Parts: sequence; structure tokens; C-alpha cells
Amino acid sequence: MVLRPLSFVRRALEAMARGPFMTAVAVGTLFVALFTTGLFAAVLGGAERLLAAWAGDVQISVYLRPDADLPAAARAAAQLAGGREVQAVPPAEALRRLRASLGPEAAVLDGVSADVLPASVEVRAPGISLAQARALAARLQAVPGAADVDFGNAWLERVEVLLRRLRWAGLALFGVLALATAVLVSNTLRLGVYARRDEIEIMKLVGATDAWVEAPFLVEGVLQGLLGGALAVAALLGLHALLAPRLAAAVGVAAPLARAEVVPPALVLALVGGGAALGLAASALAVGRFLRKP
Amino acid sequence: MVLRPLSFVRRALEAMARGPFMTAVAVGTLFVALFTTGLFAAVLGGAERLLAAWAGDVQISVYLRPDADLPAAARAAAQLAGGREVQAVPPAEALRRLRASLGPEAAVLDGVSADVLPASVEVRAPGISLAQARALAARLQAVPGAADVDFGNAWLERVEVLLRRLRWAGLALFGVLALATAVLVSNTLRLGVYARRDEIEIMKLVGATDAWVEAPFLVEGVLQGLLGGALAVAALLGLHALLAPRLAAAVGVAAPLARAEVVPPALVLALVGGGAALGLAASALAVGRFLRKP
Amino acid sequence: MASEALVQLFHVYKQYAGEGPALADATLEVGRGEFVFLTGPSGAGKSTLLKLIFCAEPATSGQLLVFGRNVAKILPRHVPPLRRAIGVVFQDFKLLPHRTVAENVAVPLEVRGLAPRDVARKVAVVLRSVGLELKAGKFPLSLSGGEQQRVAVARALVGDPALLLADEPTGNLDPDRTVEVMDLIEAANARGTTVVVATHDRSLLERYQRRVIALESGRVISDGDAFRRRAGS
Amino acid sequence: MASEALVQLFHVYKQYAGEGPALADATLEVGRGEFVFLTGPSGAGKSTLLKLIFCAEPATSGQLLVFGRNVAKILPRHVPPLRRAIGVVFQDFKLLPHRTVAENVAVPLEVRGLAPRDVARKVAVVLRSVGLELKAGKFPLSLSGGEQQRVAVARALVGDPALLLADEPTGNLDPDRTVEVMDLIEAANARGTTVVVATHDRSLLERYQRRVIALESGRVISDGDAFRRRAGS
Ligand SMILES: Nc1ncnc2c1ncn2[C@@H]1O[C@H](COP(=O)(O)OP(=O)(O)OP(=O)(O)O)[C@@H](O)[C@H]1O
Ligand SMILES: Nc1ncnc2c1ncn2[C@@H]1O[C@H](COP(=O)(O)OP(=O)(O)OP(=O)(O)O)[C@@H](O)[C@H]1O
Ligand SMILES: [Mg+2]
Ligand SMILES: [Mg+2]
Repeated sequence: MVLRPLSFVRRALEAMARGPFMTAVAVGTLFVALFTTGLFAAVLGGAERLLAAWAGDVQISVYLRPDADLPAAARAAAQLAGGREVQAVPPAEALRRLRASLGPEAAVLDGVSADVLPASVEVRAPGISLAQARALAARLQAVPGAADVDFGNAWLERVEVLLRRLRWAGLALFGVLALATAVLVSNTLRLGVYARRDEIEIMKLVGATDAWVEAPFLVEGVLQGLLGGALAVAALLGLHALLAPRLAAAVGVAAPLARAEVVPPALVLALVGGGAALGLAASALAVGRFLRKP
Repeated sequence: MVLRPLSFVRRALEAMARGPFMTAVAVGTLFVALFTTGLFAAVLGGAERLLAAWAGDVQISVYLRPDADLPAAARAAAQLAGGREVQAVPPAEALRRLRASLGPEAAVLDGVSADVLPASVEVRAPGISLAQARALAARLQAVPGAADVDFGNAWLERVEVLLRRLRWAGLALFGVLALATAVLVSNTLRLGVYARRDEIEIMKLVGATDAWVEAPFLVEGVLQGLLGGALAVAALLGLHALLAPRLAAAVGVAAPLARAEVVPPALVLALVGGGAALGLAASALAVGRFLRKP
Repeated sequence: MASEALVQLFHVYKQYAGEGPALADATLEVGRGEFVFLTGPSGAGKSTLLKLIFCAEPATSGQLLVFGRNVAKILPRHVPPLRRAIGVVFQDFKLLPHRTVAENVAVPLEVRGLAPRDVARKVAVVLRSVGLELKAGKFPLSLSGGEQQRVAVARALVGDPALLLADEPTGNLDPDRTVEVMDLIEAANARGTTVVVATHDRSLLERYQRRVIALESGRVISDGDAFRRRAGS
Repeated sequence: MASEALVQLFHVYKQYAGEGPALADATLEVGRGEFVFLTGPSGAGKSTLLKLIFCAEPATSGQLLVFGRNVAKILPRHVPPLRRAIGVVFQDFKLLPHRTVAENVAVPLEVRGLAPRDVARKVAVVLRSVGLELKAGKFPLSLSGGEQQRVAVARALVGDPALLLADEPTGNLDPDRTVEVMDLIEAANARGTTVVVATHDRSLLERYQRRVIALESGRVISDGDAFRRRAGS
């Protein structure tokens, strides 16, 4: 007996054309499941980056030693910070700000001379991640005359903990969703095979081997998975194109919403590849169930 | 022709017993779909309450006028705060804390007398929501000698915005998930009916009316939905019983993780009722498709 | 025996999509209480004629009256009551594979809303009459071909229909069983059921001297009171 | 004509779960090139015997050799090659409803990995021989019962099998078509195919004077070189 791999693909395509209803249901199920999973992953990633960016509307203060040269330090900081907004804060300005921030307790500052406060250089870095903020702060240690580098740490640390917890909750939910997706899709493909169990039986009765019967089902599963995954990716990209501009406007940061960030190649690959793998595995399981019967 | 409603239930049960595979797949699909949706809802609600509680590890400061009686104010605050932890903070203590909080800028306080700072009463209210914190702060205005009431507002406001955004993102995702669930479940039930289309045809050929053929399918859909929903609720409660103690320990707050909060009756009803409605609608759609054919 | 017409065809045509006519200009009448054989070669249109009568297929043109009702223009909701008055033995049996023999035979009664007790009694009687009382709890796919055919006959007879359409009801039966089943059908006819049996089996036509309608390529080529006309061919 | 045995049964029993024996102590032999009729009343075990031969059911006990191989102990992976050497006309046809007539007939050839061109040629030839060349593109459910049966016969014959098992292959055919199909089977036999035909049709047994094996309640009650023995009953 000659095995003709191409004939399996042909037979799979024929079977799909023969049962457009089943094919539509299978591809539709794969699409919905993969789209939901992909959307979840994209939103999860996007939200995390957005939160980080938004929380990381970071202001880094480089406090200088009393003997330091403020303008020189500001120039050095501008260079180290690579074009970010840099502001020199002389002691008088620092005192003004401190007074504003103390609110009802500002009275303690009455009669205090500005000279006791250190001059500082402030670097604004909107939309950078915590890790980037840390790295930048470390680099800014090299500013000549720098005594201490501070970046809104208390707040940032808290946000960092929050993000970590959110990420865990999100990942756990994502795991459940991915598992549910796999179960639901394999159930659907299984029903599809179930509806064709007579066909399987008849082909075996006229002398088909298990492999000959099984192969087109597997090819079909892979094709349906690829199709469902491709549709899911297309829908995600469409949704992104639709929503990203508005969202960026509403949130005020655009970079973390770029297409390559929200729907990265890894996600595209995961959806299409995952769809194909899911289709293959589900079909294999389902056909096996009916083949291995006496 | 006599219609026997009970006979429809009997026939539905018989059909489910006759096709245990299809029934298992349908109930399984409903279960997985409803469980995922319910888990999502529960985690969403739980996370929101947890975040609120955690962010709301609130410390309310009641600043007193210079002429106020600190011990009397503390007693009044304790009464107004209803048994929460209350601490009287005399000016000296306030200065010490301010110095600690200023860090590198503490030098400005050198030589400052404690008397310029107001005395205050601090109320700690761990685990209350923002709204509750606001209400409590408002009540504390009534403390005799109170000049100003302050609750870590800047931080809290920010968290509040964050929570609002998260809630929107979560609700949007939840909507997509619920829709996907409905589509996937109805696909599965549809395939189940598809596998029995010969049966439908034969019953019509021997004189069955559409209603007579359809009714057991609808009953079946409802029963499967109820079963799937009940299983989802049971699984959620089980998961809650398993995780809540650990989570409470890890997070440090237990109240927002109580069963009635995480799996509230409304969610139980939504899952079981939603399952039944979904089963009914999907079955009706699916059977209709095959009945309305010539 | 017959006076009132139960089934009347006037110039009925039936053309399936993309085919020549399966039934062409068929005009005939079956009176109440009659027993008619329908014969003709494979593909002549016998099953098609029966399908038109119980509204499984619409006629392409012509008039077709069943129980005096013009089924060419019948509303969907009038079809079930009509079918409930007709018992059909399908050529391919059309048994429900996931129901037992007894459940299969019970369907026409359940459809009529009979009480379960009455259903059980009638089913038991008819199964005994076709010699399948021992198979009541079995599933159709675990029966022999002839046993399945008898289940189909039992289902058609169980409701004491006014009209019985039997499409090749003995094709899978041995000669003895064939006689038994035909005797059952004759007995139903004696009780007042109008009977139309489509068959190829010449020995049936010879044994039961009844009116024979012969089709060929969709046309009625002969319609005689007994088998005489065809005996020569 | 026959010397070497193609099918041999020694005291074969077949008992389906929860049933009396469908086949009891069957001992018989079919030689290479033989043409054998299998007859007996409905439920006698004819189909069961055929199912055992092409390994659709396992025997409960006894020895069963097909092509000299003991199929009682056959490994699952040896079943397909065996079946590819056997053509089967199923009593219930077992056509694939969603494939055209031509595709249905092509399956046994595709299973063997024949090139599409050869498949198409052979299918066309065999469809012509059963008079269905015009139905090649139709689906089984849009064929008459007799047409479906001829598709089943065509599928069994298309691969020129070493052994042909035909279960009631003419039950839905008119007398003329019956003769045509039986002549086809005879022609295959003349080309070397061993043939076993299960049938109730006494006229076949009379017309083709061949060896007749009669079953009753699962037992071989007669095995004669022609129909003589049963003619008296
Ligand atoms: N659903 C259908 N769609 C298309 N053609 C059909 C359909 N049903 C029957 N035909 C065609 O109509 C013709 C008559 O078919 P019919 O089933 O009435 O024949 P018949 O007399 O019952 O034959 P048989 O004795 O073989 O059962 C045949 O050529 C058949 O192929
Ligand atoms: N899969 C099965 N499960 C249980 N019992 C079966 C099964 N197949 C057949 N039988 C029983 O075995 C007996 C013999 O059946 P078989 O199909 O061999 O009869 P047959 O001689 O072919 O009859 P017919 O002429 O009616 O086709 C019957 O009583 C039948 O009910
Ligand atoms: Mg017919
Ligand atoms: Mg048989």
C-alpha cells in the first residue's frame, strides 16, 4: 500500500468542504476561544505596561552636595538621561516646594533659611518602567557632586507590589482560561468526529488502516486550528487598530500601546501555533477514541 | 392530541441517559464555560475589594487647633471611630515623625520648636474601603477642637483612579468572555442536536409536531445548563474554601475574602440561571435550524 | 369494496433538482379500504409516489388529494395530523438507532399522546404479531436485517392507521416470514386500513391477487385489478 | 473447480452479549473459486457468519481460517490487509452519505493507494456495469433503494477481490436487475473470485444451481451441491 501524504491534505480539504456546517462550527469555536485567550493576554500585557508607564511618571531627584556646581550637574544629568526633561532646582525653589507639600504643618518652616536645603537636579521620565527608572537612577549617581538619588520610591514600591500581585492574579486567570479553551475546543472537535463515526467505521470495514482513516482528521484539525488562530490574530489586530488611538488619547501614553507591544510576534505565533497544536491534539484524541474501538 | 408536559421531562432525561457521551460533553462544556466566567467574576470582584482594602490601610489624622484638649479629642475620636485604634500625637511626636519623613531634607528642621506643629489624633482603620474612609473622615470633623481632617488622600486618590480603570478593563474583558462562553456553549449544543438530526427527521415522518420534537431538547438544554451551572458554583465554592484561608494569610485581610463576598448569592444565581438560559436558547436555536427545514 | 377515494393523483409530476422526472403525469385513485400493489423496476418512482402521499416530498405539479385534502398546498402545521393517520414502512426502515425495538414501535403512539400504559400494551401485541416479542429490549443495530424490517412493519401497524404505505416491506424476509407479514397487512386491510404496498416480488403479486399499479420511468404503465396483465411479460 | 480452502470453519460459535447463540457449532469449508449460496430464515445467522469472515465480529469459540490465516487470533494491524482482499455487499449497504456514488465506489481503491487516474477508470467501468453511470455524481440518499444496493455491489466488485461476500445483494432489486447483478457476480466468479451470497430468494437458488448452505437458528442444517435438497421443503 502506497501512502500519499498529499492525498491526506486533499481528503481533509474535501471533508471540510463536504461538511461546511461542522467546519464552520469548529473554526468558529477555535476562533472565539483563541481570540478570547489572545485578547486576555494582550490586555494583561498592555494593562501591565500601561500601569507601569502611568505609575512610572517618574521624577528622579539628584540631591547635590553643598559644594556642587548646579548648572554643571544639570548638564551632566541631561547627558546621562539621554534627552529627557531636566530641571535644576536651587535651594530656594526646594524650600518653596517643601512648604507647599507640608500643608497644615508648613508652619514649622517659618524663618528657616533656604540654605539648609541641598540643591538638586530633577529628571522627568514619563512613561518609563520601574526597571528603567531604577537603571536611570543608578546612572544618575554619576552626576558630579551627586549626594543622593531619589525616585518617588515609597509610591513606586507600593505600585510595584500591586503590579506583581495583579500579574499573578492575571496569570492564574489566564491559565484557567487557556485550559478552559483547550477543553472547549477539544470537546467541539470531538463532537465533529463523533458525527462522522459511521464514516470511520465504514472505511475501516472496506479495509482502511487506522492511519489512513486518522490522517485526514489530523490534517483537518491542524488546518482548522491555523484558520481559527489566523482569524483570532486578524481580529486582535483589527481591534487594536480601532481602539489603540482612542485609548492612547484617554491615557496619555502611546508607546506601550504600539501594535508590536500589544500584539507582539510571540503572541501571534502562540495563537496560530497554539491553534494548530490544539486542533491536532483534539482531533487525535477524538479519532483515537473511535478507532480504538473493536 | 394530548400534550403531556411531564412526558417531555421524561423524554429529555431518557435522551440524556441514551447519549451519555453527548450529555457529558454538553454538561462539561457548560461547566467549564460557566466556571471560567464565574471565576473571572469572582476574582474581579475579590481583587477589587482586596485592592480597596489594602490601599485603604487608612490612617486618618485629625489636626487640632492650638487651644484644643488632646486627651479629650482622642476620647471623642475613639467614640466616633467606633472602637478603632486611636492614638494621640502631641507636637513633639509630630516633629519627630516629620523629621523621619523628610530624609535628606530634615536639616531644615534643625532648631525648630515643636510648638509650631499642631497636635493631632490619629485613627487607624485597616481594611476599610475608600468610601468608608471618606465617611469616617467626615464624621471625625466633629471631634472637639478639630481644625482639619486628613486621610492619606494623594495616594488614595491615585489608587482610586487605578481601581476605576482596572474595573473598566476587567468588565470589558468579562463581557468578551461571557459572549465567548455563550458562543462556544451554543456551538456545542448545536453539534449535539446535529448528531441527532436523523432522529428529528424520523419523528417528524411518523407524525410528530415541531413542538413535540422540540420540547425535550429544550428541557434537555435547561437541565444541562442547570447542571453545568451547579457544578460551576460547587467548583467555585470548593476553590474558595481551598484558597481563601491562604490568601487571607498572605494578604493580611480576611473580611473581603469571606465566602458571601467572593461567591455572593447573585453570582450563584447568575451562573445557574445563566446556564439554564444559555442551554435553553442554544437548544432552541439548534433545534429550530433542523425543524424549519422542509 | 371501495367507493370513496382516499388518495387521488391528477397529472402529478415530481422532478428532483437536476434530474429527469421521477414521476410523470401520474393519474390514479386509491379507494377507501383498497389493497393495491405498486410495482416497477428499480428507480421507477415507487418510493417517490409514496413520499408524495405522506408529504415527505412536495409534488412539482399536478393535484394530489389525500383524505380529500389537497396536499400540494398543505400548510406545515397540517402535515403532522395527516401523517398520524398514515402508517409507513420505509424501504430503509428508518429506525431510531438509540432506542430499543419497543421504544421505536411506541413512537407513533407517543406522538399521539397516548397514555404510557396503553402504549405498552399495544406495542407488546404488535411485536408478538411480527415474532419479535423476545427482541423488545434490543437496539435495532443488534438485529438481523429481517428483524429490523419487521420492526418497521410493526411501527407502521401499531397505530391502526387509516392508510398503510409499505415500501418493499418483505425485501429482507425469507418466504415464510414474508407470508406472515403479508398476512398481517391483509388482516389490517380486513379491519378497514387502506393499503399500498410497493414491491418487486412477483411471487407476492401472484399469491395475492390484488390490483397492481405498474410504474416505469415515472409513468403509470398499467393499472389492473390483478396481476394478469404483467404475467405475460 | 475448488481444491484449496479459502474459508474454513471448525465448530465456530458466536454469541452476542445477552443472546442465545447466533452461530452454533458451524463447520464448513469454502474452496478457492467456489460460488456458494447461504440461506436460512430471518435471524438464522447468515450475516453473522459473513461478519466473522471479514473480522467485523470475533468468534466466541472455534477455529476460523480465512486465506489460511486463523482470524480468531488475528492482530488488529493484520485486519486491514485481509479486508482489502475481500469485497463485501452489506445488507444495509453502508454507503457514505456525504460522498457521491463515484466517491463511495472509489473508497476500496483509495484505501489501497491506487493512483487517482486508475481509480477513476475502474470506478467508471464498474458503475456502467451496474447501470449507474448517470448517477455517478449523486449522493446515496438521493438514490432509490435499488440504486443504492447496486452502488453497494459496485463497491464490492471494484477491487476485483479474491473473496466476495454479498449479503442479500438483490433484496431491493426487480427481477431483471436481480439477474443483471447476479450475472455480474457470476462473471467475477468466472474470473476467479470466490463468492458467498446470502439470500432468501428461492428463485435465485433455483436459477443458479450452486452449492447451498442452509442455516437455521445458527446451525448448518444442510450443505448441498445444489438446491435439490431444499426444493422439497
Ligand atoms: N431525493 C432525491 N433527490 C434526487 N433524486 C432522487 C431522490 N429520490 C429519488 N430520486 C431519483 O428518482 C428516481 C425514482 O426514485 P424512487 O426512489 O422513487 O424509485 P423506486 O421506484 O422506489 O426504486 P427502487 O425500487 O429501487 O426503490 C430515481 O432515479 C432516483 O435516483
Ligand atoms: N450486534 C448484535 N448484537 C446482538 N445480537 C445480534 C447482533 N447481530 C445479530 N444479532 C442477533 O443474532 C441473530 C442472527 O442475526 P443475523 O444478522 O446473523 O441473521 P441473518 O441470518 O442475517 O438474518 P436476516 O435474514 O434477517 O438478515 C439474530 O437473532 C440477531 O438478533
Ligand atoms: Mg424505492
Ligand atoms: Mg442478515
